[in-house]
Amino acid sequence: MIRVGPDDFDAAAELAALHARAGDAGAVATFTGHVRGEDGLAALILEHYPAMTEREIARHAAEAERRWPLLGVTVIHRVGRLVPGARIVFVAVAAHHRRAAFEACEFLMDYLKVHAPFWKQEERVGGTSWVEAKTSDDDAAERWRR
Amino acid sequence: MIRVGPDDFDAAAELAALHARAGDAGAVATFTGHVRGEDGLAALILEHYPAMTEREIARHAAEAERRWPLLGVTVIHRVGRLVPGARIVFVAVAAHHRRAAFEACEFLMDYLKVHAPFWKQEERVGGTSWVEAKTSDDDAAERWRR
Amino acid sequence: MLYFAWVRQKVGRSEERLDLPAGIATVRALAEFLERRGGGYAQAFADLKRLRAAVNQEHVPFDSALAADDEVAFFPPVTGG
Amino acid sequence: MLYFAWVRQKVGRSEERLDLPAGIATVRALAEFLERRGGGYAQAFADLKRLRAAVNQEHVPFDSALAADDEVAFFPPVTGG
Repeated sequence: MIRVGPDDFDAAAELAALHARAGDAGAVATFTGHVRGEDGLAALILEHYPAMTEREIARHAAEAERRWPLLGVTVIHRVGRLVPGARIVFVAVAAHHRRAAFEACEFLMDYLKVHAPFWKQEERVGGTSWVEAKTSDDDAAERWRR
Repeated sequence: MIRVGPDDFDAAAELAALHARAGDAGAVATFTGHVRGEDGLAALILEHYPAMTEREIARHAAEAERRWPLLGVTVIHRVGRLVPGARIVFVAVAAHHRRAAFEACEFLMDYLKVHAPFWKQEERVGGTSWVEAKTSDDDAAERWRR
Repeated sequence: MLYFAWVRQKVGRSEERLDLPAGIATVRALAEFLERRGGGYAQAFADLKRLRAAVNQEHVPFDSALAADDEVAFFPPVTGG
Repeated sequence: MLYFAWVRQKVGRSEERLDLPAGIATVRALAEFLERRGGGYAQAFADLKRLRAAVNQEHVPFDSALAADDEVAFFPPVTGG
Protein backbone atom coordinates (compact mmCIF):
# COMPACT_ATOMS: atom_id res chain seq x y z
CA MET A 1 0.00 0.00 0.00
CA ILE A 2 1.52 3.29 -1.11
CA ARG A 3 -0.01 6.68 -0.43
CA VAL A 4 1.42 10.16 -0.93
CA GLY A 5 -0.64 13.19 -0.04
CA PRO A 6 -1.35 15.90 2.51
CA ASP A 7 -3.45 13.81 4.92
CA ASP A 8 -2.22 12.66 8.31
CA PHE A 9 -2.29 8.93 9.02
CA ASP A 10 -2.93 6.59 11.92
CA ALA A 11 0.21 4.49 12.35
CA ALA A 12 -1.68 2.03 14.57
CA ALA A 13 -4.40 1.38 12.02
CA GLU A 14 -1.84 1.04 9.23
CA LEU A 15 0.17 -1.43 11.29
CA ALA A 16 -2.94 -3.50 12.00
CA ALA A 17 -4.01 -3.40 8.33
CA LEU A 18 -0.59 -4.50 7.16
CA HIS A 19 -0.48 -7.38 9.60
CA ALA A 20 -3.97 -8.53 8.62
CA ARG A 21 -2.97 -8.43 4.93
CA ALA A 22 0.39 -10.11 5.45
CA GLY A 23 -0.90 -13.42 6.72
CA ASP A 24 1.54 -15.40 8.82
CA ALA A 25 4.10 -12.63 9.38
CA GLY A 26 6.35 -13.19 12.36
CA ALA A 27 8.00 -9.80 12.03
CA VAL A 28 6.77 -6.28 11.38
CA ALA A 29 9.27 -3.42 11.37
CA THR A 30 8.04 0.14 11.14
CA PHE A 31 9.51 3.58 10.90
CA THR A 32 7.64 6.77 11.68
CA GLY A 33 9.28 10.09 10.84
CA HIS A 34 8.23 13.31 12.53
CA VAL A 35 9.12 16.91 11.74
CA ARG A 36 11.76 18.07 14.21
CA GLY A 37 11.49 21.58 15.61
CA GLU A 38 15.22 22.28 15.54
CA ASP A 39 16.67 25.79 15.25
CA GLY A 40 13.33 27.51 15.49
CA LEU A 41 11.74 25.73 12.55
CA ALA A 42 8.10 26.82 12.20
CA ALA A 43 7.18 24.29 9.49
CA LEU A 44 8.43 22.15 6.66
CA ILE A 45 6.68 22.59 3.33
CA LEU A 46 7.00 19.59 1.06
CA GLU A 47 6.39 19.65 -2.65
CA HIS A 48 6.56 16.59 -4.89
CA TYR A 49 6.13 15.40 -8.46
CA PRO A 50 3.04 13.27 -7.94
CA ALA A 51 3.16 11.00 -10.99
CA MET A 52 6.85 10.37 -10.46
CA THR A 53 6.69 9.94 -6.69
CA GLU A 54 4.12 7.16 -6.72
CA ARG A 55 5.83 5.43 -9.61
CA GLU A 56 9.28 5.61 -8.01
CA ILE A 57 8.08 4.49 -4.58
CA ALA A 58 6.26 1.56 -6.19
CA ARG A 59 9.44 0.67 -8.05
CA HIS A 60 11.48 0.70 -4.84
CA ALA A 61 8.86 -1.31 -2.96
CA ALA A 62 9.05 -3.89 -5.75
CA GLU A 63 12.85 -3.81 -5.52
CA ALA A 64 12.61 -4.45 -1.75
CA GLU A 65 10.33 -7.42 -2.45
CA ARG A 66 12.90 -8.81 -4.86
CA ARG A 67 15.74 -8.45 -2.38
CA TRP A 68 14.03 -9.76 0.72
CA PRO A 69 11.26 -12.33 1.25
CA LEU A 70 8.51 -9.92 2.32
CA LEU A 71 4.84 -10.44 3.10
CA GLY A 72 3.68 -6.85 2.86
CA VAL A 73 4.83 -3.25 2.55
CA THR A 74 3.15 0.02 3.51
CA VAL A 75 4.59 3.41 2.55
CA ILE A 76 2.85 6.64 3.47
CA HIS A 77 4.40 10.03 2.82
CA ARG A 78 2.87 13.38 3.50
CA VAL A 79 3.32 16.58 1.53
CA GLY A 80 2.27 20.17 2.15
CA ARG A 81 2.91 22.27 5.27
CA LEU A 82 3.89 20.20 8.32
CA VAL A 83 4.62 21.69 11.73
CA PRO A 84 7.15 20.30 14.24
CA GLY A 85 5.96 17.06 15.81
CA ALA A 86 3.76 16.20 12.83
CA ARG A 87 4.09 12.77 11.27
CA ILE A 88 5.71 13.01 7.86
CA VAL A 89 6.48 9.44 6.79
CA PHE A 90 5.55 5.89 7.73
CA VAL A 91 7.08 2.72 6.39
CA ALA A 92 6.03 -0.71 7.61
CA VAL A 93 7.33 -4.02 6.36
CA ALA A 94 6.01 -7.48 7.24
CA ALA A 95 8.12 -10.59 6.77
CA HIS A 96 8.61 -14.04 8.21
CA HIS A 97 11.81 -13.01 9.92
CA ARG A 98 13.02 -9.88 11.62
CA ARG A 99 16.21 -9.32 9.63
CA ALA A 100 14.34 -9.01 6.32
CA ALA A 101 11.73 -6.73 7.88
CA PHE A 102 14.35 -4.40 9.37
CA GLU A 103 16.57 -4.28 6.30
CA ALA A 104 13.73 -3.66 3.85
CA CYS A 105 12.32 -0.94 6.11
CA GLU A 106 15.70 0.82 6.28
CA PHE A 107 16.21 0.41 2.54
CA LEU A 108 12.87 2.09 1.80
CA MET A 109 13.51 4.88 4.31
CA ASP A 110 16.97 5.56 2.88
CA TYR A 111 15.43 5.77 -0.57
CA LEU A 112 12.63 8.08 0.55
CA LYS A 113 14.95 10.38 2.49
CA VAL A 114 17.41 10.79 -0.37
CA HIS A 115 16.18 9.96 -3.84
CA ALA A 116 12.40 10.35 -3.78
CA PRO A 117 11.24 13.39 -5.76
CA PHE A 118 10.39 15.64 -2.84
CA TRP A 119 11.58 19.19 -2.30
CA LYS A 120 11.47 20.80 1.10
CA GLN A 121 11.20 24.36 2.25
CA GLU A 122 11.95 25.40 5.80
CA GLU A 123 9.69 28.05 7.22
CA ARG A 124 11.18 30.16 10.01
CA VAL A 125 10.45 33.54 11.55
CA GLY A 126 12.93 35.11 9.15
CA GLY A 127 11.38 33.59 6.04
CA THR A 128 11.22 30.45 3.96
CA SER A 129 14.13 28.76 2.23
CA TRP A 130 14.70 25.68 0.10
CA VAL A 131 16.61 22.81 1.67
CA GLU A 132 19.71 21.75 -0.26
CA ALA A 133 20.34 18.08 -1.09
CA LYS A 134 22.58 16.50 1.57
CA THR A 135 25.58 14.27 1.10
CA SER A 136 25.42 12.23 4.31
CA ASP A 137 21.96 11.02 3.38
CA ASP A 138 23.31 10.13 -0.05
CA ASP A 139 25.84 7.88 1.64
CA ALA A 140 23.02 6.17 3.51
CA ALA A 141 21.22 5.32 0.28
CA GLU A 142 24.44 4.34 -1.48
CA ARG A 143 25.01 1.37 0.79
CA TRP A 144 22.14 -0.48 -0.90
CA ARG A 145 23.72 -0.26 -4.36
CA ARG A 146 24.96 -3.44 -5.90
CA MET B 1 9.34 1.57 29.60
CA ILE B 2 9.88 -2.16 30.09
CA ARG B 3 7.10 -4.66 30.69
CA VAL B 4 7.18 -8.46 30.73
CA GLY B 5 4.03 -10.42 31.43
CA PRO B 6 1.13 -12.37 29.98
CA ASP B 7 -0.99 -9.40 28.87
CA ASP B 8 -1.45 -8.38 25.25
CA PHE B 9 -0.52 -4.82 24.28
CA ASP B 10 -1.70 -2.09 21.96
CA ALA B 11 1.23 -1.26 19.68
CA ALA B 12 -0.50 1.94 18.58
CA ALA B 13 -0.96 3.26 22.10
CA GLU B 14 2.61 2.32 23.01
CA LEU B 15 3.93 4.10 19.93
CA ALA B 16 1.95 7.23 20.78
CA ALA B 17 3.06 7.13 24.43
CA LEU B 18 6.70 6.75 23.44
CA HIS B 19 6.53 9.64 21.02
CA ALA B 20 4.83 11.87 23.59
CA ARG B 21 7.51 11.00 26.14
CA ALA B 22 10.41 11.38 23.72
CA GLY B 23 9.97 15.07 22.97
CA ASP B 24 11.42 16.21 19.66
CA ALA B 25 12.04 12.80 18.14
CA GLY B 26 12.38 12.82 14.37
CA ALA B 27 12.56 9.05 14.16
CA VAL B 28 10.68 6.19 15.76
CA ALA B 29 11.54 2.63 14.75
CA THR B 30 9.43 -0.24 15.99
CA PHE B 31 9.42 -3.98 15.78
CA THR B 32 6.42 -6.16 16.48
CA GLY B 33 6.89 -9.91 16.67
CA HIS B 34 4.01 -12.32 16.17
CA VAL B 35 3.78 -16.05 16.74
CA ARG B 36 4.04 -17.81 13.39
CA GLY B 37 1.80 -20.81 12.74
CA GLU B 38 4.43 -22.81 10.85
CA ASP B 39 4.37 -26.62 10.67
CA GLY B 40 1.08 -26.98 12.47
CA LEU B 41 2.10 -25.05 15.58
CA ALA B 42 -0.88 -24.77 17.94
CA ALA B 43 0.78 -22.43 20.44
CA LEU B 44 4.04 -21.21 21.92
CA ILE B 45 4.32 -21.39 25.68
CA LEU B 46 6.89 -18.99 27.09
CA GLU B 47 8.42 -19.24 30.52
CA HIS B 48 10.85 -16.73 31.98
CA TYR B 49 12.89 -15.90 35.05
CA PRO B 50 11.02 -12.75 36.06
CA ALA B 51 13.59 -11.05 38.31
CA MET B 52 16.34 -11.72 35.81
CA THR B 53 14.35 -10.84 32.70
CA GLU B 54 13.43 -7.35 33.82
CA ARG B 55 16.91 -6.70 35.13
CA GLU B 56 18.61 -7.92 31.95
CA ILE B 57 16.26 -6.07 29.62
CA ALA B 58 16.82 -2.88 31.61
CA ARG B 59 20.57 -3.41 31.37
CA HIS B 60 20.38 -3.83 27.59
CA ALA B 61 18.11 -0.81 27.21
CA ALA B 62 20.71 1.19 29.16
CA GLU B 63 23.45 -0.22 26.94
CA ALA B 64 21.48 0.89 23.84
CA GLU B 65 21.20 4.36 25.32
CA ARG B 66 24.96 4.44 25.83
CA ARG B 67 25.68 3.35 22.27
CA TRP B 68 23.20 5.55 20.44
CA PRO B 69 21.74 8.99 21.18
CA LEU B 70 18.20 7.89 22.02
CA LEU B 71 15.18 9.79 23.26
CA GLY B 72 13.11 6.87 24.48
CA VAL B 73 12.84 3.09 24.51
CA THR B 74 9.84 0.79 24.98
CA VAL B 75 10.21 -2.97 25.39
CA ILE B 76 7.20 -5.23 25.91
CA HIS B 77 7.49 -8.99 25.99
CA ARG B 78 4.73 -11.46 26.62
CA VAL B 79 4.96 -14.80 28.37
CA GLY B 80 2.50 -17.67 28.78
CA ARG B 81 0.55 -19.48 26.07
CA LEU B 82 0.43 -17.59 22.77
CA VAL B 83 -1.41 -18.83 19.68
CA PRO B 84 -0.32 -18.18 16.07
CA GLY B 85 -0.86 -14.56 15.06
CA ALA B 86 -0.62 -13.32 18.65
CA ARG B 87 1.73 -10.44 19.40
CA ILE B 88 4.69 -11.65 21.39
CA VAL B 89 7.16 -8.75 21.49
CA PHE B 90 7.24 -5.03 20.81
CA VAL B 91 10.31 -2.80 20.77
CA ALA B 92 10.09 0.89 19.93
CA VAL B 93 12.98 3.33 19.90
CA ALA B 94 12.76 7.10 19.49
CA ALA B 95 15.77 9.15 18.41
CA HIS B 96 16.61 12.33 16.57
CA HIS B 97 17.78 10.40 13.52
CA ARG B 98 16.64 7.23 11.81
CA ARG B 99 19.92 5.33 11.83
CA ALA B 100 20.16 5.36 15.64
CA ALA B 101 16.50 4.39 15.99
CA PHE B 102 16.84 1.44 13.58
CA GLU B 103 20.13 0.18 14.99
CA ALA B 104 19.06 0.36 18.63
CA CYS B 105 15.77 -1.37 17.79
CA GLU B 106 17.62 -4.22 16.04
CA PHE B 107 20.16 -4.45 18.85
CA LEU B 108 17.40 -4.86 21.44
CA MET B 109 15.52 -7.38 19.30
CA ASP B 110 18.67 -9.44 18.72
CA TYR B 111 19.28 -9.46 22.45
CA LEU B 112 15.69 -10.46 23.26
CA LYS B 113 15.57 -13.21 20.64
CA VAL B 114 18.83 -14.80 21.75
CA HIS B 115 20.05 -13.98 25.22
CA ALA B 116 17.01 -12.97 27.24
CA PRO B 117 16.06 -15.60 29.84
CA PHE B 118 13.02 -17.00 28.06
CA TRP B 119 12.34 -20.66 27.38
CA LYS B 120 9.84 -21.72 24.77
CA GLN B 121 7.72 -24.79 24.32
CA GLU B 122 5.99 -25.60 21.07
CA GLU B 123 2.54 -27.08 21.39
CA ARG B 124 1.40 -29.26 18.47
CA VAL B 125 -1.22 -31.91 17.93
CA GLY B 126 1.37 -34.56 18.79
CA GLY B 127 2.43 -32.95 22.05
CA THR B 128 4.55 -30.21 23.54
CA SER B 129 8.33 -29.93 23.23
CA TRP B 130 11.04 -27.53 24.37
CA VAL B 131 12.69 -25.37 21.73
CA GLU B 132 16.47 -25.74 21.52
CA ALA B 133 18.74 -22.70 21.49
CA LYS B 134 19.61 -21.75 17.90
CA THR B 135 22.99 -20.83 16.45
CA SER B 136 21.90 -18.48 13.67
CA ASP B 137 20.21 -16.23 16.19
CA ASP B 138 23.40 -16.29 18.23
CA ASP B 139 25.24 -14.92 15.23
CA ALA B 140 22.71 -12.11 14.98
CA ALA B 141 23.37 -11.05 18.56
CA GLU B 142 27.13 -11.50 18.21
CA ARG B 143 27.43 -8.69 15.69
CA TRP B 144 26.82 -6.13 18.44
CA ARG B 145 29.80 -7.30 20.51
CA ARG B 146 32.73 -4.98 20.80
CA MET C 1 7.00 20.85 -19.13
CA LEU C 2 6.71 20.69 -15.37
CA TYR C 3 8.70 22.84 -12.95
CA PHE C 4 9.29 22.11 -9.28
CA ALA C 5 10.66 23.87 -6.20
CA TRP C 6 12.65 27.04 -6.92
CA VAL C 7 12.62 26.34 -10.67
CA ARG C 8 8.82 26.65 -10.47
CA GLN C 9 9.16 29.84 -8.43
CA LYS C 10 11.62 31.47 -10.82
CA VAL C 11 9.74 30.65 -14.03
CA GLY C 12 6.50 31.66 -12.31
CA ARG C 13 4.46 28.60 -13.25
CA SER C 14 4.28 24.90 -12.45
CA GLU C 15 3.55 23.67 -15.95
CA GLU C 16 3.18 24.65 -19.57
CA ARG C 17 2.76 23.01 -22.95
CA LEU C 18 5.19 23.66 -25.79
CA ASP C 19 5.45 22.36 -29.33
CA LEU C 20 9.03 21.20 -29.62
CA PRO C 21 10.87 23.97 -31.54
CA ALA C 22 12.86 22.95 -34.63
CA GLY C 23 16.42 21.94 -33.77
CA ILE C 24 15.62 21.10 -30.13
CA ALA C 25 16.47 17.42 -29.86
CA THR C 26 17.76 16.98 -26.30
CA VAL C 27 16.82 17.96 -22.77
CA ARG C 28 19.88 20.23 -22.68
CA ALA C 29 18.84 22.02 -25.88
CA LEU C 30 15.35 22.53 -24.43
CA ALA C 31 16.82 23.97 -21.22
CA GLU C 32 19.02 26.35 -23.23
CA PHE C 33 16.02 27.35 -25.34
CA LEU C 34 14.08 28.14 -22.17
CA GLU C 35 17.02 30.11 -20.75
CA ARG C 36 16.97 32.32 -23.86
CA ARG C 37 13.44 33.42 -22.98
CA GLY C 38 15.13 35.67 -20.40
CA GLY C 39 13.64 36.91 -17.11
CA GLY C 40 12.84 34.17 -14.57
CA TYR C 41 13.64 31.52 -17.18
CA ALA C 42 17.14 32.92 -17.64
CA GLN C 43 17.63 32.78 -13.85
CA ALA C 44 16.21 29.29 -13.48
CA PHE C 45 18.24 27.79 -16.31
CA ALA C 46 21.46 29.80 -15.93
CA ASP C 47 23.40 26.92 -14.36
CA LEU C 48 22.37 23.44 -15.46
CA LYS C 49 24.67 21.89 -12.86
CA ARG C 50 22.14 23.04 -10.27
CA LEU C 51 19.27 21.35 -12.12
CA ARG C 52 17.99 17.85 -12.73
CA ALA C 53 15.56 16.63 -15.35
CA ALA C 54 13.07 13.84 -15.86
CA VAL C 55 11.38 12.68 -19.05
CA ASN C 56 8.10 10.83 -18.64
CA GLN C 57 8.72 10.56 -14.87
CA GLU C 58 12.15 9.00 -15.20
CA HIS C 59 15.35 10.77 -14.15
CA VAL C 60 17.47 11.42 -17.27
CA PRO C 61 20.82 13.02 -18.11
CA PHE C 62 20.65 16.34 -19.98
CA ASP C 63 21.86 14.71 -23.18
CA SER C 64 18.78 12.54 -23.45
CA ALA C 65 16.79 12.78 -26.65
CA LEU C 66 13.32 14.32 -26.70
CA ALA C 67 10.26 13.27 -28.66
CA ALA C 68 6.93 15.03 -29.24
CA ASP C 69 4.48 14.52 -26.33
CA ASP C 70 7.26 13.80 -23.85
CA GLU C 71 6.54 15.04 -20.32
CA VAL C 72 9.70 16.92 -19.36
CA ALA C 73 10.29 18.09 -15.78
CA PHE C 74 13.00 20.44 -14.49
CA PHE C 75 13.83 20.69 -10.81
CA PRO C 76 16.68 21.10 -8.30
CA PRO C 77 18.30 17.95 -6.89
CA VAL C 78 15.66 16.22 -4.80
CA THR C 79 15.94 16.68 -1.04
CA GLY C 80 13.95 13.59 -0.13
CA GLY C 81 11.12 13.31 2.34
CA MET D 1 17.28 -22.52 44.06
CA LEU D 2 15.10 -21.81 41.04
CA TYR D 3 14.53 -24.24 38.18
CA PHE D 4 13.27 -23.34 34.74
CA ALA D 5 12.00 -25.12 31.62
CA TRP D 6 12.75 -28.85 31.47
CA VAL D 7 14.99 -28.62 34.54
CA ARG D 8 11.90 -27.52 36.45
CA GLN D 9 9.88 -30.36 34.92
CA LYS D 10 12.45 -33.04 35.75
CA VAL D 11 13.04 -31.97 39.35
CA GLY D 12 9.28 -31.52 39.77
CA ARG D 13 9.34 -28.07 41.34
CA SER D 14 10.13 -24.49 40.39
CA GLU D 15 11.93 -23.47 43.55
CA GLU D 16 13.22 -24.69 46.89
CA ARG D 17 15.33 -23.42 49.76
CA LEU D 18 18.42 -25.25 50.90
CA ASP D 19 21.01 -24.55 53.56
CA LEU D 20 24.31 -24.80 51.76
CA PRO D 21 25.73 -28.26 52.68
CA ALA D 22 29.27 -28.39 54.06
CA GLY D 23 31.88 -28.64 51.31
CA ILE D 24 29.63 -27.17 48.61
CA ALA D 25 31.47 -24.03 47.54
CA THR D 26 30.71 -23.66 43.82
CA VAL D 27 27.74 -23.83 41.47
CA ARG D 28 29.20 -27.02 39.99
CA ALA D 29 29.47 -28.67 43.41
CA LEU D 30 25.85 -27.72 44.14
CA ALA D 31 24.71 -29.21 40.82
CA GLU D 32 26.60 -32.43 41.57
CA PHE D 33 25.09 -32.50 45.05
CA LEU D 34 21.62 -32.18 43.53
CA GLU D 35 22.36 -34.90 40.97
CA ARG D 36 23.20 -37.28 43.83
CA ARG D 37 19.65 -36.92 45.10
CA GLY D 38 18.70 -39.30 42.29
CA GLY D 39 15.33 -39.51 40.48
CA GLY D 40 14.39 -36.41 38.51
CA TYR D 41 17.36 -34.55 39.96
CA ALA D 42 19.75 -37.17 38.59
CA GLN D 43 18.13 -36.77 35.16
CA ALA D 44 18.14 -32.99 35.26
CA PHE D 45 21.77 -32.65 36.35
CA ALA D 46 23.26 -35.64 34.50
CA ASP D 47 24.94 -33.49 31.83
CA LEU D 48 26.03 -30.04 32.95
CA LYS D 49 26.94 -29.13 29.35
CA ARG D 50 23.21 -28.97 28.69
CA LEU D 51 22.64 -26.60 31.61
CA ARG D 52 23.28 -22.98 32.45
CA ALA D 53 23.29 -21.27 35.81
CA ALA D 54 22.70 -17.86 37.30
CA VAL D 55 23.56 -16.54 40.75
CA ASN D 56 21.54 -13.60 42.00
CA GLN D 57 20.06 -13.13 38.50
CA GLU D 58 23.41 -12.97 36.73
CA HIS D 59 24.64 -15.65 34.33
CA VAL D 60 27.69 -17.36 35.84
CA PRO D 61 30.08 -20.17 34.92
CA PHE D 62 29.74 -23.39 36.90
CA ASP D 63 32.97 -22.71 38.75
CA SER D 64 31.59 -19.59 40.42
CA ALA D 65 31.71 -19.48 44.19
CA LEU D 66 28.52 -19.64 46.26
CA ALA D 67 27.64 -17.81 49.45
CA ALA D 68 24.79 -18.29 51.91
CA ASP D 69 21.55 -16.59 50.78
CA ASP D 70 22.58 -16.62 47.10
CA GLU D 71 19.70 -17.11 44.69
CA VAL D 72 20.90 -19.88 42.37
CA ALA D 73 19.01 -20.76 39.20
CA PHE D 74 19.50 -23.76 36.90
CA PHE D 75 18.04 -23.86 33.41
CA PRO D 76 18.72 -24.97 29.82
CA PRO D 77 20.35 -22.50 27.44
CA VAL D 78 17.85 -19.68 26.94
CA THR D 79 15.89 -19.77 23.70
CA GLY D 80 15.02 -16.09 23.69
CA GLY D 81 11.65 -14.51 23.11
